[in-house]
Formats: sequence, C-alpha cells, structure tokens
Amino acid sequence: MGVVTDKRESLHKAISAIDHGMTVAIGGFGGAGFPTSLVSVLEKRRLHGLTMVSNNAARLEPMIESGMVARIICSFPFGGASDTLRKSIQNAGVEIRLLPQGTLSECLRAAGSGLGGVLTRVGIGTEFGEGREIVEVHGKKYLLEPALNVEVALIHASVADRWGNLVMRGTARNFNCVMAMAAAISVAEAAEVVEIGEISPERCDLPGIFVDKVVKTA
Amino acid sequence: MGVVTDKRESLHKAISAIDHGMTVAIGGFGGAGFPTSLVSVLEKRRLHGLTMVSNNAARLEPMIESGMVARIICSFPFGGASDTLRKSIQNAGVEIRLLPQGTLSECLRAAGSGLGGVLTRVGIGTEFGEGREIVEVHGKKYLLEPALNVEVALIHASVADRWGNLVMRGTARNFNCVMAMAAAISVAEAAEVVEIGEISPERCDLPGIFVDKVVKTA
Amino acid sequence: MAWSRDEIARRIASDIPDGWTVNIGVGIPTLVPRYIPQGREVVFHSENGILGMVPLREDESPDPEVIDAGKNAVSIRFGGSFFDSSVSFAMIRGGHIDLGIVGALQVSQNGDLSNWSTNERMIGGIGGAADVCSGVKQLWVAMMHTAENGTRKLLTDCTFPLTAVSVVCRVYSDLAVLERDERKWKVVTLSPGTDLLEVRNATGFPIDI
Amino acid sequence: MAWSRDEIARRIASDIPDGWTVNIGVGIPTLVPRYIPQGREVVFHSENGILGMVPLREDESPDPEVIDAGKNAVSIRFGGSFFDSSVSFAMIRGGHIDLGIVGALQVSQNGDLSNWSTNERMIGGIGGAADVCSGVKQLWVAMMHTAENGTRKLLTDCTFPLTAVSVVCRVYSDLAVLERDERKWKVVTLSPGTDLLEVRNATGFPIDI
Repeated sequence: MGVVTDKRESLHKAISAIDHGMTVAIGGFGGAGFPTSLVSVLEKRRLHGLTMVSNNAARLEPMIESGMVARIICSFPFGGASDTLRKSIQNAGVEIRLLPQGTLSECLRAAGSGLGGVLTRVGIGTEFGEGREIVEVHGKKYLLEPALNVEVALIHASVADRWGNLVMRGTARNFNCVMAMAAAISVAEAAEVVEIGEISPERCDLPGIFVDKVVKTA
Repeated sequence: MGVVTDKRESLHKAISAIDHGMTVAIGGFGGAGFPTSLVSVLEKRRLHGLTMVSNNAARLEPMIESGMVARIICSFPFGGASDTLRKSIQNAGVEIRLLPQGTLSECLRAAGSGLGGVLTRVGIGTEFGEGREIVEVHGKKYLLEPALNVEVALIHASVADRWGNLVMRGTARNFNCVMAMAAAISVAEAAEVVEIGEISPERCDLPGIFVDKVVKTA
Repeated sequence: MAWSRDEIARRIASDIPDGWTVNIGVGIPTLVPRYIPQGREVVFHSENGILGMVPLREDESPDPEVIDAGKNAVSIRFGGSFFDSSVSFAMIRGGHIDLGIVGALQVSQNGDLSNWSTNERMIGGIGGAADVCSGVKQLWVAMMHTAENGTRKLLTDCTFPLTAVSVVCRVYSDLAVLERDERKWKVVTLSPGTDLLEVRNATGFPIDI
Repeated sequence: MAWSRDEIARRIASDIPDGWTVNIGVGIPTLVPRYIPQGREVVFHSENGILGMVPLREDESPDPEVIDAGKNAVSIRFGGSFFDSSVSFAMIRGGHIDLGIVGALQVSQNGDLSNWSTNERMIGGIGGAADVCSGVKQLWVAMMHTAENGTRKLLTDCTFPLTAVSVVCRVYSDLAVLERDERKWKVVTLSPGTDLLEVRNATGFPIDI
C-alpha cells in the first residue's frame, strides 16, 4: 500500500511492450537525449514491420540492417548517414516519410494534446505541401498536417522518479517531451532514478503523467 | 556597447505602448501570476474600446467601470464577479466572447507559434461549436478555432533579467507564457530583476525571446 | 437517510482506484481529496497548472502563487509538478487524466452534461469544464439528485446549455450512485433508507436495477 | 579577389545588428558566430533547443547533451536557455527570430530557396530548414556564387526541390552581396577585384546596381 504507482521496470520488460508492426518513436537529436540503452535492447529483438518516428536514421542503422524497419517518419534521415546506410535503406525497401522538423514535432505534440492536427504555412509551394488539405483561416492558407500518434515512445532523461517525472539536461529535451506525450506507452530511461520528492515541482521537464515506464540505464 | 539588449523599462513607459482599441491580454489565474502593478497603471489611463483577453473579468472591474473595455475574450468571466460587476458589464454593453479555457490557451499558443488555429473536439455539440468550421481528420470531426493574436500582453513573473528571461513560481505560469508568445509586444513585471546569467538556462520558464519589456514591480 | 455532501465526497473517494490521476471541479468535488483512504495514491490535477495538489495543512501558510482552479490556496505533494496552461490542457484533452469529477446542473439520459449556465444566468463561465468533461477518460458527476425546489436535474434531455455531449459515466447524488451504459442507467447503490421508487420518481429517465 | 568562406562569414557577422536573435544553418553559417564584433550582443538560436549558443571555448570539455543542430558540441552563454523542440519551433514559425542564415544549392529570382536535395540525391533531409526559412523575419543566404564546375546557382527558377518560396532577402557569396526586392536584385557590395560583369555572368537573373 502507498507505493503502488511505481513505473520502474527492467529494460527488457519495458521493451517487451513493442510488437511487430508497431509505430515506435525514438527521442533524441544526435546523441543528445538519445535513449541508447532502450534502443540497444530493442535492436536485439527479432521484430519486423516497425514504423519508426525518429528525426534521424543514422542511429537506427542496426535495426535497418536486420530488417526490422518498414518505414521511417523523420525530417533528417541522412544526417550523418553513411553510404552503406543509404544503400541498406534502399535495398530493404524502407519507406521514408519526410516532414519538416517543426511540423514533425508539432504533430506529435498535437497527438498528445488531443488536437486533430496542425495548421502550418511551412511547406506551402514545396513538395511538403503536396497532397495536403489546405485550410484557410482569416484569408491565409495553411497546410493541414494530421496529428501523429505513436504506440510506444522510447525517450531519455537524466533523472527520473517512480512516478515518471523527468529532468533533462541541455539540449536533451528535443523530441523526448512531445514523443512521450504522443505515445500510448512511453518508456523513459534515466541514469539516475531518485525518490519521489527529490525532483522539484518547479524543475520537472516532463510531468510523470506523460510517462508509463521508467528504466534505469546500466 | 555590449549591454544594448536591455528590455527594462519604467511601468508607465511600458504601459504607454497600449492605445485605444487595442487587444490586450492580461495574464494570471485568480491572483496567481496576475500582473497587478501593470494593470494598476493601465487602469489609470483614459483609453477606450479595448478588447481584453483575460480568463476572468473580476480583476478588470475598474477598467470596465471606467468604460475602457469594449470586449472580453475569456473562459470564466464571472468567477468571483459581484452582481455590481455583472450589471456594469451589461450596462456598458461589454461584449463577452466565451471560449473553453483549453481552447483559449491553445489559440494563444498557436498565434505565438505561427500556426493558423486549433483543431479541437472540445465544444462539439454545444454552443461552443456553433458557427465554427468543422475539419475532418482521419474520419473524426474537429472544430477549427482560429489562432488568437494580441497586440499587447501584460504578464507576471517572480524573477526576470534584462533579456526578458522569466522564472515563475507555483501555479503562476498559467496564461502568462502563451499570452507573451501571442503578443506583438509583451510586457513582463517581476518583483526581482537580476543580472544576466543568474537565471539558469535549465530553469527559465519563458525564454526572453518572447518578452519585449521588463518592468520591476514597486 | 440521504447522503450529505461530505458523504457523497467520501463515497466517490473510496471508489477511486489506487494510482489514478484525477481532475476535480468546484462544489462537492473539492471535498473529495480529504476522503481518499490512507495509503492510497491518488494524484489530483487542477487545470490552472498543478499535478499532485493536496489540501493546505492547518499549520501551513497559504502561498498566493499556489492555488487550485477554484482560487483556493492549496499545497503540492512530493512527486507533484507545476506547468503552464497549454501543458495542463494537453494533459486534459490528450486523455492523460483518468477521471474527472464535476458538479452538474443537469445530466441527460444520453450522458450530456450542463454545469455552467442556466438559461437565465451564466454561473462563472465555461472555464475548463468543457475541456475536462470532453477530455478525461471517465467523468463522474457529484450532485444533489434534485434542485432545492424539487425540480429534476436528471432528465431525458438537458434544457440548459450543454458543457459536453455523452460524457457522464456515473452520478453520485445524495440518493444514489447511478451508472450509465449508452442510454441505459442502473443503480449501483442506494443511500441508506432510500428506495428505488424514490430515486425513480426523482429522475427524469428510466433506471434499471 | 573573391571572398573566402571565412570572409563571407565575417561580412555577414558585421552586418547583423546589435540585439538580434539569429538561427544559423550548417555550412558557412556555422562560421558566423566567431566573427561577431566584440561587444555586439547577437543571440544564436539552434532549433534543437538552445538560445544563446556560443562556440565551445578551447579549454572547455564538450558536453554530449549540449550540441547544435549540426550535432557539434557547443556552449551556452549567460542569458541563454534550453527548451524542447515544440517551443523551439514556436520561436521559429512564430516570427520571434530576427534572422536566419542558411546555405543554398539554388536561389531563384523570386527568392525561392533550394538547399536540401538535388534531384538525384537528398543531402541530409529537410530537417528544420523549411521551418526556419518560412518562419524567420529575414533570411540571408551564405553560398559560393556558382557550383564547383561553374554551374550557376542563382537562377530564374530553381530546378532542385524547394525548401521555401520567396524568402531569400540577401545573398552573401564569394563574389558579392546581393539584395532582393520582389523580383529585383541589386548589388550591395562586390568582393575586391570582382566587377559587376563577372557577377552578372555568374548569375541567372538580372542584377541592378
């Protein structure tokens, strides 16, 4: 009694929430805020048909190589990508769906916030506007980009507590917050898991209500 | 040289940015985060035709009584309002435009974020959905509520620096952040104005980029 | 004997499962937190930007910057957090909150709710009620079964302006606890000494056992 | 003599007014911060969530959690702040950033920009370029005037996929600084020893003086 809300889980148990064909968001921008421990366990599972939402493909290379990935929704797939990776993506027939970075981020936030989509001017007149519904507001045209829900999000934080409250450092917040919001199940790894009360209510970068599982990194 | 980005101003100078007929947002929820000093100076100006965006009308009573207010965009006008205030609003012909609180907040954020509006299910089947455009996304119906830009926002913080970085306390953030984002000119009052560098980059509730003027409260 | 407001609140409190996050509206709902059984971890959310809200202890001095949506001084428990309005309503609309508990002027057979305006008079305004009632996973209503003058408040259709459509799961009144499945309502419990006929007479739509 | 990449960056840096907030893209733009004149307060924004970004000092050890959009280790100055991606792009799209400086593959007479893909090959991807180019108050391009093989990059119309339409205000190249007003372009400065004819020959649209 009294300590029932305990979201702490083992790495493997947390990752077992992911199944074939699911849509999985991976936080991080470059190495900052990238959930290295969670992804390294996910890589070892023999899954297929995953749709990955991740700003970048380079860090998904092992999963692409092993044929787990059917689709990547991202803004910057080839940032830091080797020619080998480009070829793997082509050979494996991985579909790349490109969204402007701010649209990607906002569509995740919209999904987590119960909003239907995003009305943005970014992409108008370019291929990012092609096939999109146009909505006019006060005489100005906007692209309608639907909210982007994901089934599981894997994210990274510096500090967590058993309620899932998270503190992040530096530029590590990036996509981690919006992906956790957008996910049916969000899994956060943290190097440090502290007692309830140690994270100041004024300095909680992501309230635990958006987090379902907390994993301590090795 | 070197200290040019100094947003500090006197109370009166800051408030002089407000002119007849403008749309002015006032932060705060109840007393928490309410910009008392700024409003007390605004109250003394002889302006008319203002559209006030403020969650509540009770704290605008002096401005309503003196005939400054033409319209209030809000969610909870009569929370804590006296019968006198209700009568004043009626007698002065103040138009009340009611939005659900989350829609109000999100429409301000949308305006500040370059988005055209908000697609929400809140209000469907009620009078809050009347006359609204319906946008369907993935087979679900959403109300389109246009972004809500304001000309001036008056907001409150605990601590500010000359760049306009703000720290707020407790439940004082409420509408203050989204209103500053939505405003062409945002004016923040703070009890404490500190040197650049004293506000931790990890604990800045509103980056100074969203703030145009900083006023020290008396 | 009909339940008092505090007894309604206690009954609700005892029905909230461990670990749930709950948004509470004004009126009877504000009484709920004080009746949560010892050791049960229920987290209270208030839309003005607080999660982990707890009543102010008697020896605690109120902080004007820490209030609930009813503008009352409150406190925050270990594990709680403060945030701005856009994040708060992301929690609400995004379905992250397990339960909302609100007062009602009227509830319809369809689960529609009216709780912010009679046709003659707007109470405070809509506030966050439409967001909460549309957004939470479950909505419970705490109310007196009938108006003071005996007028029914549980009706085939609401006659007052609606807050949200088809959202009420349960009604906790002074007479009974009722539960809705589509347009069918059944009694979960009757208050001591109240019989089904009495509840049926006080209710504008059919009630099953 | 044509300007070097560093000279282009220095020229841009000297043109940024005191107090501006600037988003810088990859390529020549990353060189700009080091040439901001002493005592001038220019604030650099990177879309991955940092305002007040400064180059890492030589004696500073890199923090893997503090990087710029090009994934390079950076540092933060007094007055800076960190935030998440949704706030960062609110700054960008919301028009809160005074200036964006980006590289270009092609720029059209109309101010259209292509900088993320040739038709044969996607560079990194679109990243935040479309948001930055559409959202900032002013967009300056830093680029070599022509491709290495001499092909023109300033064209009547872009032939590569577009990043954004009608957004480029100025071009800083190795040959000249050009400024656009609608579909009219004029020379602001020529690099030392470059004459107007040379620039005109290297440019696919007319240039006024």
